[in-house]
Amino acid sequence: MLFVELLSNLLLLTGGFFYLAGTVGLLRFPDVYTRLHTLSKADNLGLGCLLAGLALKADSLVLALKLLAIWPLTLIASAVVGYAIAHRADRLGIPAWQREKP
Amino acid sequence: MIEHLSTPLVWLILLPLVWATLAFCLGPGRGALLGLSGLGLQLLCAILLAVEVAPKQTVTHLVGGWQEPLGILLVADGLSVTMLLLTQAVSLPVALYAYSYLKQGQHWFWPLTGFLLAGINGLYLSGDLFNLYVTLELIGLAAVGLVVTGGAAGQVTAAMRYLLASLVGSGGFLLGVALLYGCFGTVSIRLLTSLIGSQAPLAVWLAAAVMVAGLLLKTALFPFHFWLPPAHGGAPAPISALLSALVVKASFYVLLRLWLGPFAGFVSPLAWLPALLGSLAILWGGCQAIRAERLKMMVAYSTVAQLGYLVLIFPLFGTGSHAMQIGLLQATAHGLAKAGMFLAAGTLVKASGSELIDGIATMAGRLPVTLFAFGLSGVSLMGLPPSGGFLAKYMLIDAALAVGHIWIAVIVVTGGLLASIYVFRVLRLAFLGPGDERQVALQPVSAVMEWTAFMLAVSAIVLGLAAMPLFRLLEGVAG
Amino acid sequence: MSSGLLFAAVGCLLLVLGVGGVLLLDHLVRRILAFNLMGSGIFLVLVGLAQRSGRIDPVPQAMVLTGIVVSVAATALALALARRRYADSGSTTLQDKARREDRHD
Amino acid sequence: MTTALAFEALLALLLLWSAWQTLATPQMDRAVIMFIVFGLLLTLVWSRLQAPDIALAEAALGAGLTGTLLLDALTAFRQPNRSAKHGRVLAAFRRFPALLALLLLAAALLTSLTRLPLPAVDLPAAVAGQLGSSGVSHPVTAVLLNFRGYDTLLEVAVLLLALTGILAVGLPAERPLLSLNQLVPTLARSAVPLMVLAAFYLLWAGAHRPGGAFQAAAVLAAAAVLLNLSQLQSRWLPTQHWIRLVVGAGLLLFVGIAAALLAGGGLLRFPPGQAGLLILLIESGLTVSLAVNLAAFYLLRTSSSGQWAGQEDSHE
Repeated sequence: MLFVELLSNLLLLTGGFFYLAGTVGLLRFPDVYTRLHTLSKADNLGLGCLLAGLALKADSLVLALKLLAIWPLTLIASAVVGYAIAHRADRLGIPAWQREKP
Repeated sequence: MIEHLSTPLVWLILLPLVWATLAFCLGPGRGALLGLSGLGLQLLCAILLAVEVAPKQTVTHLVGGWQEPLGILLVADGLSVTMLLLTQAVSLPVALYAYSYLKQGQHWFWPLTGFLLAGINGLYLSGDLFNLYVTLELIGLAAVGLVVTGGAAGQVTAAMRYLLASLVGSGGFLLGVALLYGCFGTVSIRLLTSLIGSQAPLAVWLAAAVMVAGLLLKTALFPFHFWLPPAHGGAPAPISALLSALVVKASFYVLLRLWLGPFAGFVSPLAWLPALLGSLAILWGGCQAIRAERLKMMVAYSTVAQLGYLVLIFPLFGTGSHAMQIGLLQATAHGLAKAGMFLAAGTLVKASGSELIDGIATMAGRLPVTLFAFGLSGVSLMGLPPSGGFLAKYMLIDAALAVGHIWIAVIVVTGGLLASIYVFRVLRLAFLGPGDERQVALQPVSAVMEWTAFMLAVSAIVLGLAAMPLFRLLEGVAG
Repeated sequence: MSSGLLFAAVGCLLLVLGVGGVLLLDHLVRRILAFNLMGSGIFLVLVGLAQRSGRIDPVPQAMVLTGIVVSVAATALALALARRRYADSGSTTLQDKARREDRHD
Repeated sequence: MTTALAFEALLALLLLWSAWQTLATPQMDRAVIMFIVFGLLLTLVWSRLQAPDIALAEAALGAGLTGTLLLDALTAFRQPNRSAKHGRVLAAFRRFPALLALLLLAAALLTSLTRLPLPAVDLPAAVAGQLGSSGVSHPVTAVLLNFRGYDTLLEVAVLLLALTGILAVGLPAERPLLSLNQLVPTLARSAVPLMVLAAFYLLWAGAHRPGGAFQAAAVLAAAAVLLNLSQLQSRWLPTQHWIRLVVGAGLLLFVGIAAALLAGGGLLRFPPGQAGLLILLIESGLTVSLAVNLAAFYLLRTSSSGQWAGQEDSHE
């Protein structure tokens, strides 16, 4: 049990770290494409770690599976949205971050 | 089982909901016959309810069968029945007029009117503050939808302004509901009335303040009237009639209920405040009506002024005078007269093709019935005998002098003089306007349009002669 | 301080911010946004005050559900009016047109 | 406890910040995005207040659908962000009397919160006491559909009324969507069946746990909007009569059941034995008609170019 508890806490901390890194990147990176990386890579990895950590703490198997089911849905959504934003930015021909939406 | 099914009180809410939904399903411009027959049944229900209420003072209906803090109570007493009768009695002739005025077309008059009436009837019957909020929103959105009927750009702007004012007003009301619920754990008006004493905590004072302010905004009492003239003056005539005669009365009714119900314990020393605003409304609205160039704008400003009389009764509550009777008589007389006047104005505008007051010169000989209706409505608005408006104003002056509020009497007389100036200005033009070179061909108008306006105006006069049944209905109402 | 009371206080501030926005701002979409802020503030006061002792109260929760649906309906109607106004006059505010008329007169 | 309170204080600050940004940020599109952020933060607040039903409704309706409608409206305005004029929120707020009144109101409200009386009526206990005979086991659904079902009936009428009002105002013509890439339709194809499934789950779950007709309808409406955004579903036309029929049918079903129950002694007076079934019937009808109603707020447009449906009117 102790091992599971330890692993869960480690995962939560790791998740928090990746979220922090993603947020710093979002604030500090120069243009839209690089910022998309922070959202679609760092944040998703952070989310995965958080969900895995929480699933280990869950009371029932059903709850753990529900928590883990969030991850693939978010991955699909962020992949599509990241692509859509990048595609649109490319079509607009402006690499600089001017507007979030057309 | 049959007696359960035939509760007129409930059908007054369900009927308009049903015919409005059916008219919506039928599509734009459709549903007139549904609406008219529904309105006829509603009038019947209102009369049945009045017969039921008269001996018993109140009739109640527990929705869902749940007792009060849990469920919603529908209450009909003399006050609500009077307003219900006025609502159905005005909306049926106005709907007949609209049937002739709007014809078939891309408008949504019937469903919007149905929802409006469902909201108004629901409001008069509701004994629950949150339920009142929902009915207020129903009325507000329906009225805004009606204002844009016809689709001119000016109407869209007026409707937008109206919507924002209406939403802020009901927002204030809902905030008050939230504060009251936080303090007492219920939104039932009856329970709150017994729970709130004269020592109200700050939150209750604030609730009263924001609710009264919100309702005054929706009633368009000076200085919250800014949205009313463009909305009421710009909409097609039958819609202006509904809005001026009925819609603003609904929020005034809620104000009256709160003032005499839950807040009665601590607001009465402040009764001069609404009365002061009412006096300013009478003077300001009268002056603006005199200055107006467009006929319907003049009638709309007249509404601003006439709403002032309604709140003049507030200092008279608890002085032993018949303040409630006066207020209700004024509301009823104004409802009938103003509906008649807007319909007559609409006929004049449609016939002459001009929206300006100058456009109706020498119309008297050509549309005598309509001009007569306009004049009779004006008689009631001015307060000349033997109209309902006269009786209300006479009783108001009498009651004000009896308790020493001379200023109220002065305001009422001044308001009557202002009203006579703007009414006679129109009538003088119509009878003695500049010569024959202005004779333009009149658009044909249907007899229905002429006679519905006439009927409403005549009822406003007759009300002055036959006000006793109304007073008897109101005997049981606290006031 | 319970979380109910905390969020009721936040609701009061949101409400005042929203009312100020509806009354004082120009752009119609901004005023519609402000109306939504005002509504959210009132909803927070309703539920927050009722649950200030920490106990769940389903009645204001159900009322807020009703309120949210009503404000979505009002927002949709208001946006339709704002778009119509823009299509008619090219203006995104209520005041612009009057000012323009004044200048022409 | 202190950690929770610290988190809530942070949440409160973020909420106020996003609300301020919504009103103060110069560009309109940014303001709408900030409003959506505000809605998502508010969702968190509702779950902190143990109100998962409201959290679901806020996420789906308050932030989701309202945000979509707002963004859609902004693209219709087709004008550059006139930040110079509309960005000066401070200048607008500098109208002193109004500002002073607002500050006084805020101060009075906050003061009143510190001296509230104890509620005299214990409504939660009353709800808990009658929950057994309401036909459902989730208290919020019991209040919404049974104890205060009359409010909900009128609320459904408000939604239908808003749609009527929009039709009366007139509908803008549909514009072609600007960008199209292949991934969004793929997402929609895989997400929409899941959304429909989730909607029916919410409808079914509403009887005993958070969920219900309104949340389910919001998810279905969102699915329809997503299909439109990925160009798998064209806009709806006002001439498509089925839209009005479906929307009207839900309200008529509700009114019909309410009126039929009059025979049993009162409006909406559910017989305890059949209450659960009748509530499920009403909610099923509402889910479909409310979904169409909400989706129509976004999808209903005329197809002809530049014409407003409400303009050609015959009253004069």
